[in-house]
Amino acid sequence: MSVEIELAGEGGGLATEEMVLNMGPQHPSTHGVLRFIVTADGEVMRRAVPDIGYLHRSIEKIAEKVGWHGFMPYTDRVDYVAAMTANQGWAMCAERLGGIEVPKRGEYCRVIAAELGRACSHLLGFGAMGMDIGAITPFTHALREREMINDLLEELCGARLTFNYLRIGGVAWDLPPGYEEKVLRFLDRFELAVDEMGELLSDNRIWVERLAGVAPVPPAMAMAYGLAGPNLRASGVNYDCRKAHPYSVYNDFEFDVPVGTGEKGELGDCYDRYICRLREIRQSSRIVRQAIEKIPDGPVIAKVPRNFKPRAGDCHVVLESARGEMDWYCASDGTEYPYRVHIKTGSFTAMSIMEALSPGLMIADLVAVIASFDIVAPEVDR
Amino acid sequence: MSYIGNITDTFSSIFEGMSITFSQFFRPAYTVQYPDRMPVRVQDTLPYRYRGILEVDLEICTGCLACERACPINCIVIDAEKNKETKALVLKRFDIDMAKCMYCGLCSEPCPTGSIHHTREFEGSDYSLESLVRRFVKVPVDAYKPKKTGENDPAIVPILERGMRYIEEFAQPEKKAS
Amino acid sequence: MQGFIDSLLATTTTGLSRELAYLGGMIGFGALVVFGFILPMAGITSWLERRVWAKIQSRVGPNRVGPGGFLQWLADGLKNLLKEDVIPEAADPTLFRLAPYIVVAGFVAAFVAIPFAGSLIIADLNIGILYISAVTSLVVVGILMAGWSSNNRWSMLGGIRSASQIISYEIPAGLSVFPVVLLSGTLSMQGIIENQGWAPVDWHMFHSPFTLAAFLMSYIALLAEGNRTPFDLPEAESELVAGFATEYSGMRSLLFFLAEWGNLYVIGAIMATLFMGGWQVPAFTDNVVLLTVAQFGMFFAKTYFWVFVAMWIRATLPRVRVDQLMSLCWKYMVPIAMVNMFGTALVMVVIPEGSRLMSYALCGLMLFGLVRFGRRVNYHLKRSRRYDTVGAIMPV
Amino acid sequence: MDARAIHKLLANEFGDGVGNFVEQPTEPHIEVDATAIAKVCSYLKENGDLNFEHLSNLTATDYLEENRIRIIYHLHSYKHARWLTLKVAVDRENPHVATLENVYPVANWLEREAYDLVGVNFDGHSDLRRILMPDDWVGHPLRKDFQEPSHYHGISTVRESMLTINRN
Repeated sequence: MSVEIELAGEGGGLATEEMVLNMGPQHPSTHGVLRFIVTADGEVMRRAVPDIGYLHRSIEKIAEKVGWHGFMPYTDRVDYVAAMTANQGWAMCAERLGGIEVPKRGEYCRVIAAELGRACSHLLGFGAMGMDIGAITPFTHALREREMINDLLEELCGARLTFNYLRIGGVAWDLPPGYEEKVLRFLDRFELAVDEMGELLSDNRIWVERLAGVAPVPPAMAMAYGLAGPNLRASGVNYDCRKAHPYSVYNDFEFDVPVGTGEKGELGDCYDRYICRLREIRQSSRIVRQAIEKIPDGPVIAKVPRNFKPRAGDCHVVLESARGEMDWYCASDGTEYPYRVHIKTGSFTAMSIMEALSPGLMIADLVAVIASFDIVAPEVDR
Repeated sequence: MSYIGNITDTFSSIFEGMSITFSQFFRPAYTVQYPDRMPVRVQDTLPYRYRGILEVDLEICTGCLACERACPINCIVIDAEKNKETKALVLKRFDIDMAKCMYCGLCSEPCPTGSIHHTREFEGSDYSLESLVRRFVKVPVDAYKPKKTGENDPAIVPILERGMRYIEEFAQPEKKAS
Repeated sequence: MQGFIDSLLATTTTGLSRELAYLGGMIGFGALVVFGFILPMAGITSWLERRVWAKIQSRVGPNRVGPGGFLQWLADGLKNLLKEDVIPEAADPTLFRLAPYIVVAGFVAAFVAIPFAGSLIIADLNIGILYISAVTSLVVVGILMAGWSSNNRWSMLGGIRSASQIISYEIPAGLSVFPVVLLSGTLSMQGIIENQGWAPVDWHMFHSPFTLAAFLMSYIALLAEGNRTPFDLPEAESELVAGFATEYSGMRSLLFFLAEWGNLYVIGAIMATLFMGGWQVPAFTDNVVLLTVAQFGMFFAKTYFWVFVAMWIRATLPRVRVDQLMSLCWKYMVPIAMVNMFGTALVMVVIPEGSRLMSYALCGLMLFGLVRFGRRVNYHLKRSRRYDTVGAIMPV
Repeated sequence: MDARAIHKLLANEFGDGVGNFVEQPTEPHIEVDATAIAKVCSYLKENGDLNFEHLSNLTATDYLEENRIRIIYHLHSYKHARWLTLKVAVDRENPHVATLENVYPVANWLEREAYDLVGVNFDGHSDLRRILMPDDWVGHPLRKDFQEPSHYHGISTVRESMLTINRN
C-alpha cells in the first residue's frame, strides 16, 4: 500500500488551510490607510490584493469647484509628504494653459523648495523603511534632519507640511534675507548626517539580508506596470523627468541619476530601491547648492490676474515628484474653474504592481516591499 | 569559505552600526520639551512668515471682501452694508471658522491694508467646533477708509504700520511683479 | 543563604531557633526578591530602556516622573492597573486570562536559582543552570496560549513564531552552556561562579577561544529566547501589529512586558554567572555584610551591562525574517556551538590545567577589540561634532 | 518623429480606425476609434521606431454639452523620450472602449479608476470594479451631471457650517 502525499494547495492530502489575513487599514506598517487582503499559507503569501480608497478625498472633483488659484492649497494634500512638487505640477498646468512665463528667479526658488521637499520626503521614506524592517533608530535620525528642512521651508513659506508656496506664475514669496547662507550651512551638516545614516544601515548584514533579492522587478515589468521615479530607476531604467524632459530650470544643473545595479542581490530588488532613494538625497542637496549659487535677481512671480481664465483646451504636464513621475492632465473650458483635472502619481502604479509581486513572498517581506516602494496613501487615493 | 565570510561580515557590519549608535551617547538631544520646558515660547521662535491662527484688525479693515472671495474653502463670512445716512460701509459681521481654515494664506495676500493676517499662534484646541469660529465684529463698526493724506489718527497709526509691514513681507505677488 | 543566616545569627544574640530562622529567611527573602527586587527591577529596566533608546535617537526620553523620570515605571504600572481589562468576545476566556500569569511565572521561577552574592541565593540547586533553562521555557507555553486564545490571526502567527523560535534556540543555548559545565564540573550556579576568579583572566570566557565563541553564541541564543531584537519576531510591531499581545489590554498586557524586561535581567545574570565570574570580587575585607554588598554590586553591574547591551542592540539592528532566523539557528549557531563543546573538551584534555598564556592572549584580543571600537566611536563622534555645531539652526 | 508623422504612419496602418490629427497649442493629439485603440497601442508599443512602452496616464473627461466622453491616453517612450496623446471619443450614454490591459498592465488600475469616477466601460477588462469609491456607490462622481446623494447608509454627506448655525 503506498501513501501519496500531495503538496499543499492542491487539495486533499497534507494540504494546509489557507489563512486570509486582513492587513490594514489600521496596520502599523501600511503607511496611512492602505489595505491588503493577504491569502497566506502560514508565513508565505499566496497572494496579496491591495484595496485602496480609504483616503480618497476627491481632489479632482474639488478642483472643478474651487478655481485656478484656490486649488493650489489642495494640491498640497495630494502628496503631503512632498507637497512642493504637487504644487509645482498644478502651477505648471495653469501656466501652460495660460501661456505664462515664469521669471527666472521664481523658477530657481521653485527648484530650491522642490529639492528640499524631495530630500524631506526621501528622508521620511528612509526612516519609515527602517522602522518597518525593525530598526528604530534611523527613523528618529531621519526625522531629526527632516525637521530641520521643515524649519527651513517654514521660514520660506510659513508652513511645515502643506506649503502652498507656489503660485500660478511663480512663487508667493522671495527667499527671506540670509536664507542662502542658512541653507548652505544646513547642507554642510545634512550631507554628513545622511552619510552617517547610510553607514548605519546600508551595509548592515541583517538589513541586506532582509532586502537583497526580495521582490525584484525586472526592467520590462517596471515599464509595463508604469513604475515611476526611484522605483523605476532601481530596476535599471535610466529615466528621470528632470533629465529626459527638463522642465523648470533643471537644464542649468549638473546632477547624477542613481540607477539600480543589483549590487547586493538582483536587479530591481528592495535593496536597489532603498539605495537609489538614499543616493537621490545627495543629488537633491547638490542641486540646491547649485541653485543657490546661480540664483539670478529679479521678480519671483509673473503678473497673473486674480480672476485667471486660461484659454480653452487641455494640457498634460509631467514632472518628477519625490515618488516619481507625476502626470497632471488638465482640461479648461475658458472659465475661472478648471473643467477636469487628473493626477496620476507614482504611488498609484506602485500599488498596482503589488498583486503581481506578492506570490511567494513572506508576510514580513510584504512590509519591506511596501516600504521600499515608498507608498504614501494620500497619493494613491488622492 | 562563504560560510566564514558570512560570519565575519555579519560581525563587522554590526560592529560598525554599534559604534555609530554608541557615539550617540555623547551627542546632544535635538528634541525640545514642548511646551513647558523651553527657554522661549515656541511661538516666539517661529519665522515671521509663519501661518498660524488668523487675526483681523477691524480698525484697518476696509470691508473690500477680497479675503472672502480668495478663500478656497469659504471659511470667511463678511457682512458689510452701506449706511444710508453717513454713506460709510458698516461691518456687521466678520466670522472666520478656524476649524475649517486650512491656513493656506490666500486670504491675507489680497488684503490692501494687512488687516487680515496670520499670527504666530498655533494652539487652537478647544472643546467644541462652535468655539473655533472667531467672530471679530462684536458691535457693527465702520470700515476703514484710507485717507489720501496719509493716516494721522494716533490710535490707528501703529496698527496700520503693522499691517503695512505685513504686506511688505508677504507682498501681494502680482504687485511685486510689476 | 544558610551561611548568610548563620553568620547573622552569630553576630546577633537573639535566641531564635535555627530552623525557624532558616524558614523565615527563605520565605522572607523570596518575597523580598519578588516584590522588592524583580518587579521594581523590571520596571526600572523599562525606564532605562526608554532612556537608552532616547539617547541613541537624539531624544530626551521620559524625564518627568521623579528625578530624571526614574519613577516613570511606577506611573505606567499604575495607569495600566486602572485600565479596563478587555477580553474579546471570540477569545477563549480561560486561556486568555491564564496566559500572562504563566509567562510571568516562567520568568519569576528562574530567580530561584539566580545568585545575587556569594551567600545570597534563594536556593542553590545542584542543577541550577538546567533548572533555569527549563523554567524559562515555560514562557513559550504562555505565549502560545496567548496567541491561540486571542482568536486573532496576527496573535496566532506571533504565538507560533515564538514557539518555533524559542524551541529552536533552546538547542544552541543549551549547547553553549556545556563548555562551562565541562570546565566547572557542576550545574550549580554558585559552583560555576566559584570555579572562576574575580580577575578577567580567570573567567570562563577567556579560558580558550572555544569558550569565547560559546559566550557569544550563548548571548545571541538567549536574546532569541527572550524575544529581543534582532529576534523579536513574535511581537514584530510592524508586521504582526503586536504579535501575541495584540488583543491584550491593561494589566494583562503589561504582564507580558514585565516578563520581557524581567527576562532581560535573567539573560544578563546567566551571562555574568556562566562566563564572567559572577559576583567574584577580590577579598578585601572580612566583614560578611560588606563583602556581600560588594558582591551584590559586582553581580548587579555585570548583569546590567548585558541588559544594557541588549537595549543598545535593539536600538541598532533591524529584525531578521522567519526563515533567516531558522537558518541562522540551524546552519550557523548549532554547528558552532557543537564545535565549541568538543573544542573545549579537547582543550581540557590537552592542557588539563588550562593555559594562562591563552587566557592573557584572549584578554588582550578583547582589549584590542574594545580599542578598535573606541576608535570607531571617536571617528563618528568627531564627524558628528562637525555637524552638530555647523548647523545649529534649530530654534532655542 | 513628431506627432504628425506618427499620425500619418497610423493612418496608413489602420485606415478608418484612426481619426484626425488635432493641432492644439498645448496638447496636439490623435483621435482614435474606440474599437481600434488596443490595436493602435499595441502597434505603437511594438514598432521598433516608436517604442511607446509606457502608458503614462489614462483618464476620461465628461463633455456634457457634446454628449461625449473622451478617454485620453498619454503614451511615452523611454527610448526616444517622446510623448504621444491619443483620444477616444465615445457616446456618453453608453461608453464602451476596448481595454488596454493586455498591452499595458498598468492600464488595469487606471481603467478601473476611469470606470469608477467617470463611468467608462472597458470591454474585456478582467476586473472592472470600483476602486476608489465604495463598492455600493451609485453614480460616477466626475460626471458633470452627478448629483451627490444627501445620505450614504443613513449618514448625512453634508455637515452644517458652523458659520451659518448661529448667525446672529
